[in-house]
Amino acid sequence: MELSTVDLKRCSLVRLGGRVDGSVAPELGSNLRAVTDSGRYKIVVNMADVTYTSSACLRELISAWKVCRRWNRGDLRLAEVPPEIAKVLTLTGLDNQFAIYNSEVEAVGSF
Amino acid sequence: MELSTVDLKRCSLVRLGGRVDGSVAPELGSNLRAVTDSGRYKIVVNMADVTYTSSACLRELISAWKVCRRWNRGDLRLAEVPPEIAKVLTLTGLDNQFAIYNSEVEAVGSF
Amino acid sequence: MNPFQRQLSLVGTLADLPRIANFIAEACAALGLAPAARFDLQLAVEEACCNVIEHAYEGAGGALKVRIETCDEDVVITIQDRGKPFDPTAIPEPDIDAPLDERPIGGLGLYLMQRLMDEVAFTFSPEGGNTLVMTKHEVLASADPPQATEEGRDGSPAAGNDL
Amino acid sequence: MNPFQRQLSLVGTLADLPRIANFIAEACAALGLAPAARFDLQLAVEEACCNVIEHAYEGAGGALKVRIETCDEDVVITIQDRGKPFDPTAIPEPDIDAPLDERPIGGLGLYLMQRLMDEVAFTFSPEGGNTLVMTKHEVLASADPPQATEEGRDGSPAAGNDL
Ligand SMILES: Nc1ncnc2c1ncn2[C@@H]1O[C@H](COP(=O)(O)OP(=O)(O)O)[C@@H](O)[C@H]1O
Ligand SMILES: Nc1ncnc2c1ncn2[C@@H]1O[C@H](COP(=O)(O)OP(=O)(O)O)[C@@H](O)[C@H]1O
Repeated sequence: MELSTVDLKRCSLVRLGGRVDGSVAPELGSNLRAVTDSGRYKIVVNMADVTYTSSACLRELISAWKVCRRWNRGDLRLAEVPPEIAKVLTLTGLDNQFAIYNSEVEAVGSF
Repeated sequence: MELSTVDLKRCSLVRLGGRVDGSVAPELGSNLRAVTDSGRYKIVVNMADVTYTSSACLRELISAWKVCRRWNRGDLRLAEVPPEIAKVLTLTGLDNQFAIYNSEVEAVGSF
Repeated sequence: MNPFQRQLSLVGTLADLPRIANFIAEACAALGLAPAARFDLQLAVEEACCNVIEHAYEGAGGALKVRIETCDEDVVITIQDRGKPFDPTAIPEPDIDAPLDERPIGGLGLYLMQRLMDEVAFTFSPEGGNTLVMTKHEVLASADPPQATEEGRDGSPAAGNDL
Repeated sequence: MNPFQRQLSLVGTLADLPRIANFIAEACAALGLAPAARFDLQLAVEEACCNVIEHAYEGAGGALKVRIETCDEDVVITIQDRGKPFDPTAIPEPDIDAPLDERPIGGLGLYLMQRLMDEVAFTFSPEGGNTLVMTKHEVLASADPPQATEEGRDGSPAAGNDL
């Protein structure tokens, strides 16, 4: 898993890459918590370079999403979701729950 | 010249490409005016695909920048300026005047 | 026709998931499975193994066996462990149409296994331990055996099974 | 050594700027000029022609001649028109260190020409019309003539000039 975080004016941009399976999902979780713990509740997760996800990854995304949405203070939005990752979101009914943008810049520009 | 405009939540993103010389600069000007006339004064101009600019292009950018900045209501910021275009900005002292971002997403995220 | 069979035994922790994924990926490649089938098997196996490690062994490493084999046109995956048994029928199916803020965090793994595979059967016995058998039907019919011989390709569409 | 010389005559409007740019680009390529020198010549010529069309002819098309030639190691560009003359000494140099909100819009073209070229000289005469001569020094010394003959490359470094 590769992960980098950029704090922009209105949101934080988390770029995720590689295999995000159960062995690294906790690390994703702690990185997302680091963002929300710093008081930033508007997050874009760019999935463009993610090659694989399982429910362990979804768990972390859902968990961070809930933290962001609490008291309407923010949101966690996805960008550039590759087809195989989109399939996992569809199978679990998350494709209608997360705001998903075709491009990173549209996702960032949505905040 | 290629030009496309995307209206995001906080700003409009203008992606510019090709030769922006004196023969097409007026078209650039009218496109930028269309954005500001619609009441949007936060503009990112992505120059990544621009292959050539002359002072006619700079004139339009400066003119739109002034409209955006009036009464502190906005700004026109540049993103992904290629080296040859950066040279023209440097020669004319505009490199220190325009806010210039390495990436489109940082420029959009700066508003 | 010799059935294809490969087995991986390990004392599994979460760090072993990529190794298990590789094992499945290589078996799928040897079987010449289509990308969609590979994807489904990969994910179902990870979900199953992740559950064993997280729930049956509660995070501590424990003996885990993964077997992948063919049965006619089907691929059968068997996962065995010696951890804590559980009652799958007691686990409610997630409501995937519910809004996210009304959903629990997690609880998607078993559901995904069921969606990705055609049959998912748990058995628990004090002697044999916990056994999960997951079957995917008819995936070999559309497989493209990469190492098939010229005769194999001409003769039988399932010639890649015994690689 | 034959000097290189090419000339373009047209009734110029703004729409002709790409054509003028091509003319210069091809001449630069034939001379084998380095990319940085090509860039400078391109931009200086566009600025000059744009001014002739916009200011000397006030937007209406008018006769415009562009000549590019070599003189020893220099490239010399001559632009002639029959439009309204003007007094370049009366045009203030832009303050490029001033904040943008204190600067006028425009007024960068002449300045760019001066920065990009080594000599920029205007002459105006009722008979000959308006003539602008812009010179870039020593650009041929580092030129890499693409069509030079084997002997040319070995013999004289300026062998590409007469292509
Ligand atoms: N192999 C297993 N051993 C013990 N308990 C399990 C096993 N698999 C699943 N469970 C139980 O079923 C629940 C649902 O599992 P699952 O759908 O995979 O979601 P998650 O693992 O994210 O909670 C788990 O929380 C756990 O209580
Ligand atoms: N060829 C020309 N003929 C007439 N006037 C010219 C010519 N070139 C420049 N000028 C005058 O000099 C001014 C500055 O020119 P320049 O620096 O190119 O900026 P711009 O063309 O953007 O105004 C012009 O506004 C014009 O008044």
